[in-house]
Amino acid sequence: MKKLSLISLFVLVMRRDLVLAMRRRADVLTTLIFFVMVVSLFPLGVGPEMDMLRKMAPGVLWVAALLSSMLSLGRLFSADYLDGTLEQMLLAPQSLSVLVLGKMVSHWMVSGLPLVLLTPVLGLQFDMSAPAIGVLMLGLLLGTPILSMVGAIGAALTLGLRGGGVLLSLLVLPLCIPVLIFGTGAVQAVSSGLNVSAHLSLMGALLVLALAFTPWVTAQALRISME
Amino acid sequence: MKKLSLISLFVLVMRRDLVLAMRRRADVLTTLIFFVMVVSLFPLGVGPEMDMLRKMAPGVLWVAALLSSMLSLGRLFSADYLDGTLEQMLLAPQSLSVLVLGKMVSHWMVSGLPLVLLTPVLGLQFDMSAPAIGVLMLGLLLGTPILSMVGAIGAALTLGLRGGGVLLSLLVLPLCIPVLIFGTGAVQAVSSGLNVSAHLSLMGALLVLALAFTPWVTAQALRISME
Amino acid sequence: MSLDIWMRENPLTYIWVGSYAVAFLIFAVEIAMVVHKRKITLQQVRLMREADQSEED
Amino acid sequence: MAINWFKYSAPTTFYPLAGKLIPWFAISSLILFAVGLYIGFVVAPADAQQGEFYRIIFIHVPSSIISMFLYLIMAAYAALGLIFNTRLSSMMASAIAPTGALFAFISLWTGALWGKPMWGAWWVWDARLTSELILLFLYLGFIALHASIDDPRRADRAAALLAIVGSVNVPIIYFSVKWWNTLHQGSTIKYSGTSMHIAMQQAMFTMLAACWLYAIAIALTRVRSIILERERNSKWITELAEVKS
Amino acid sequence: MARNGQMLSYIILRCSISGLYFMLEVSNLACSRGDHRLFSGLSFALYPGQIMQIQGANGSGKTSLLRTLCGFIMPDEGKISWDGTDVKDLDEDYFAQMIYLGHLNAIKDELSALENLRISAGLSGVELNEKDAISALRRMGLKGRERLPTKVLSQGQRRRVALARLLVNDAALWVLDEPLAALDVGAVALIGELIAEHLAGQGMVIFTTHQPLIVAGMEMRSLSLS
Amino acid sequence: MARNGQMLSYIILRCSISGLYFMLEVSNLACSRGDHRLFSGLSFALYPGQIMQIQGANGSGKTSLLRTLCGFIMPDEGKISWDGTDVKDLDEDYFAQMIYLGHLNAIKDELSALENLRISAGLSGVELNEKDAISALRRMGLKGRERLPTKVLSQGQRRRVALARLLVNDAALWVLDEPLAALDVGAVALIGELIAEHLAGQGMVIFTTHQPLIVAGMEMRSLSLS
Ligand code: HEM
Ligand SMILES: Nc1ncnc2c1ncn2[C@@H]1O[C@H](COP(=O)(O)OP(=O)(O)OP(=O)(O)O)[C@@H](O)[C@H]1O
Ligand SMILES: Nc1ncnc2c1ncn2[C@@H]1O[C@H](COP(=O)(O)OP(=O)(O)OP(=O)(O)O)[C@@H](O)[C@H]1O
Ligand SMILES: [Mg+2]
Ligand SMILES: [Mg+2]
Repeated sequence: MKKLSLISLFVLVMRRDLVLAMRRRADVLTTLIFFVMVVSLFPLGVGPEMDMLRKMAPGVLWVAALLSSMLSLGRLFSADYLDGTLEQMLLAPQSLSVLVLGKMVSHWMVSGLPLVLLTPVLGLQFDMSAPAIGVLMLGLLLGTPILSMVGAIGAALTLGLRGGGVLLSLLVLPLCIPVLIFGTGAVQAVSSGLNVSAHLSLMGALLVLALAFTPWVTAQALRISME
Repeated sequence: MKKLSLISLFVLVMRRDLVLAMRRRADVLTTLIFFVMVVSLFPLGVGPEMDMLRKMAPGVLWVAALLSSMLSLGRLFSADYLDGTLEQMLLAPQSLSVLVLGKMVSHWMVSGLPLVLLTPVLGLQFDMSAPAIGVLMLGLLLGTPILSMVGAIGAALTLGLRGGGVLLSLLVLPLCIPVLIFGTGAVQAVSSGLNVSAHLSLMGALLVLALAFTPWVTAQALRISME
Repeated sequence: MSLDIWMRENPLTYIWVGSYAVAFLIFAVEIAMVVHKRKITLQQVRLMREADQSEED
Repeated sequence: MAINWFKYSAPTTFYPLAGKLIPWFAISSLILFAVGLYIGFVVAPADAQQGEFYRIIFIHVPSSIISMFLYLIMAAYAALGLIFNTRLSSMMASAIAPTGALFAFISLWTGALWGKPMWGAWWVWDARLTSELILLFLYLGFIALHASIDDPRRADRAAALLAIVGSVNVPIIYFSVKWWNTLHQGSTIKYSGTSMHIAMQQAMFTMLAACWLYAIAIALTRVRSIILERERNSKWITELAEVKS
Repeated sequence: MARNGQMLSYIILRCSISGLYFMLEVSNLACSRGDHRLFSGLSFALYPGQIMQIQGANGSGKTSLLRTLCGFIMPDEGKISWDGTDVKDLDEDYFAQMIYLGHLNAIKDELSALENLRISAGLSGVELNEKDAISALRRMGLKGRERLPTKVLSQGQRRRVALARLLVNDAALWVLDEPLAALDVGAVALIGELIAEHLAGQGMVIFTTHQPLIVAGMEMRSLSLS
Repeated sequence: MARNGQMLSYIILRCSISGLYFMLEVSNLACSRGDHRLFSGLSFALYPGQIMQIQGANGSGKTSLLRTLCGFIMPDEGKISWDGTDVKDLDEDYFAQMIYLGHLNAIKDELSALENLRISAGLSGVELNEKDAISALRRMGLKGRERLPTKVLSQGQRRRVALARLLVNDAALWVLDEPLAALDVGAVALIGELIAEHLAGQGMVIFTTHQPLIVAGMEMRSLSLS
């Protein structure tokens, strides 16, 4: 019997999660639609004044992205936990961090990336300018992976607890606030003609940090949750 | 052995759900904190201009209330479904609608009522005027039960489906939009010195409608979902 | 801005490319999807039938 | 002259009937599209205020109207399926949903393109537009719920319940957003006396008819696939000419 | 059907014992899951005092049959009747006469065994006082654990809590899907006793199991699904 | 411990048979859940070719013991060692040598039996090709159902998919918690065979069950928790 290398373990886990996501295509779509819907609720609640909506837009889009990735995070480990797969993953004779990284990446590809791609349309609904939309997308492209990765820690810690979804948001949202602030800050900067590279490079740094540490932390959190 | 009357069945179910909620007090608190947090994210994302915040306030509060009751709805039937209690409820020799109504009421008491009580504090954060806060609370008092009841239909329909939480929002949010519009409309009316009774009485009518039909519809949805 | 100017100078092109072409493209995609689905379903049904027949033999 | 309607509500008879009807709908739809576009773009004059841009109306209005009616038709079929347990009605409902969603999408898209030159914005949050968007969400909810349930019978019944509740909501949405400041224009077509140029009117009705015929043809084709898929185990399917070959 | 004569006397008897006891009749039942026909043309009748085991290999449709009897699954064909009336028309009156115990225990982790039992009795329409509930739990071998949250109980103890419902309910028909799963030897014997008592009181039992179950002094009918 | 002499020859033997086989040693183990001491002072050793059944009534701590052996539960006292080294220090090297099968099947409803098996083999570090996977599933009596989503399988069939993992793994130590639950008679016999083969190849098995399990030609040790 052939032994698996770390890379092929990573690929295996990522592919498995993507295949599962494709089997439940509805899930992927609904996350997206949830995002669109939350964004559309605001004008309904706030009123149709374009000027105000334009100012709100980056904040609303970022908050919606935060919420929808929070919601889909609930599913990151819980299905595996309930059917016992997670037990088996903890008993795997390979690095749990690599395995966790595989799950994070596939989560982002399924729930973060589509949001980024959808942003231009929603930006237009809020009458945002083209450069603002561009910066917003770039920010989301750097920021949504961070949300997936930091969120994974929360998902691991709240595993098997009822009310996981809400508890998760409670734990993770505060950690994600810097991302929110840099992300919206960049858009506001570009709207007022300032340089955006400072904001974006800070987000890039956060992303690298998250890549380096979150898989390991999540793996530890999983071990704690399983006891 | 004494047979139970319909009223005492209603009370039994409601009490059971309240006891369970108290045993998992964290859940109740987290819903509340989620609400507070979503509301507080906006000033972070949008910027600190008081004028704009004041205008946004009712919309933001209502959207946050909508989202947090959406989130807690996922748990309305799912725990009972997973451990088989729901099966037993469907086999109960009494009216399923009454039983469902009991669950709805306790859900509202646990997740809707606290939001209403918390509103004044958050309203002050957004610099809302006292009468506006009063109308907002009244609107939420009439509106949150509708959210719980309409949401219960969605919760019943998405029972046991993966991605339940997000799918649920997709189904229920469009149905709740009228409530959102009337609720924020009332606050805007009072802010511009108009009469609010039209909005509020419309919401009252919706509430009566919901009380009359949703328990039955939810019961049917549960029967469909259990097949 | 440039889009605005271009739009006002070429209204018919704007309408055609933006609305009608998109609408008919959507129709075309829908037709393709429906036809494809029919093909796939027929294929599946045939496979099932063959499987049944070979079982009876 | 007693027609046995139940005969046509059985998939067995409906399947070949639909097969015969589809080409007719498709061809007449094609012809009407050609005629409608000809009248709309060649015969009808430019509008006094809107210039050429108004010509979007010939696709925008038909798709808006059809998207709304299709929802009601879909809900009615779904309700029939739920109450009388007729398989075909449920299949019709799920065949109509994607078409309805696409028409709603086209309505939004063409409306947005019309809005840019007219209002200077792709999108405004006014009553009409918002309710059309919500209609799209209702369609998507129906489709998503149906897709997430594997057992087709349960999927039919659950989605039917949702469609019914949703249809109660349609008028509520429509009226609840009514008093918002409305940019979108009101009804142009009136039963008595119309402000429209006669050629414009002709073009619009022709396009409306063409879209209807298209929608019917597509829905029938889709329902035939659904019938094949769901009834693949029954004998009459395996004896169909197209299956045998 | 030489039994029918005997049956009539049963039917008259039972009225005087504990409420009304009826018979379950299944005729020409067919059920399929997915594309797969599980069984068809299934007919049997169950009279008061009778017990029937549904047998069959894994996946032969035992669970599906029991769930069909409870009305969770709609049969493709055939009829299930209770005392001559189709159960679809009886609905809640039928549910009052039967109790179903499936793979899932229907107990709440946060509640104690005692609370669980009292609430589930309440759901089936019976008001149960604390004393009776405790004695039922003791009978099931849960002495000293009545007030612990069921979350901390072992697999078998949780099953016992679920089975205690049989003791506090006067339903005539017991529908049990693998009642012995996770139970140790002592508990299996206890279930045998309970069933024997229930049958002696003119109850009816229909069940599945992959383990041997001995019910003293009763003739066990069995139905094989293949 | 008159066996130790014999053991040594085993240890030398096994190197030539299929990889490295070690021994499991538990000394003075104590474990409590909540306030309740389940067991204490528990010591035993398991050598290649040996099988041990953990016995005990419901709630006596069988599951807890097995989960302690897997490292899910930290023992209050005592040590678990694998070939003389504490498993806490071995960590992943220990996991490579053992396989655990709990109450939960660890299979995904949406994936087919085949996909499930290949992925779970992958997780335990083994690359499994399709042919081998199919033949393992056939051996488990799932012929014709290899490509169905496991969601549509019955309770027992799902258990069989989980058990198929035993066939595609060369772990020395099998830790099985009620492997027979939900299995029909044929499947129980099959598990007996599999265990016998594994033991013959110098494997080790530690398991719990409330049903009788016959393993041909092997001496069954048993450990009672009370
Ligand atoms: C995204 C933007 C838009 C959406 C979602 C939208 C939606 C709709 C809907 C739902 C209808 C059907 C209403 C009914 O039959 O009662 C409609 C009709 C119509 N729309 Fe729009 N619309 C949009 C933009 C526009 C724009 C920009 C114009 C022109 C300035 C326009 C002009 C019309 C006209 C003339 C009708 C026909 C009204 C009638 O005859 O009843 N629409 N639209
Ligand atoms: N988290 C916990 N807190 C407190 N007590 C617990 C906890 N988990 C288990 N217990 C108790 O530990 C005991 C042993 O449980 P365990 O699941 O190991 O039993 P078991 O021997 O496997 O029983 P069964 O045959 O019923 O599966 C039980 O009495 C249970 O009540
Ligand atoms: N929703 C479904 N779709 C398709 N097939 C299904 C579905 N549910 C069950 N089946 C199939 O129906 C058959 C019967 O399942 P059932 O659970 O009734 O078996 P069982 O006799 O209870 O088996 P076990 O002894 O393993 O519990 C199985 O082969 C299973 O694969
Ligand atoms: Mg079964
Ligand atoms: Mg156990």
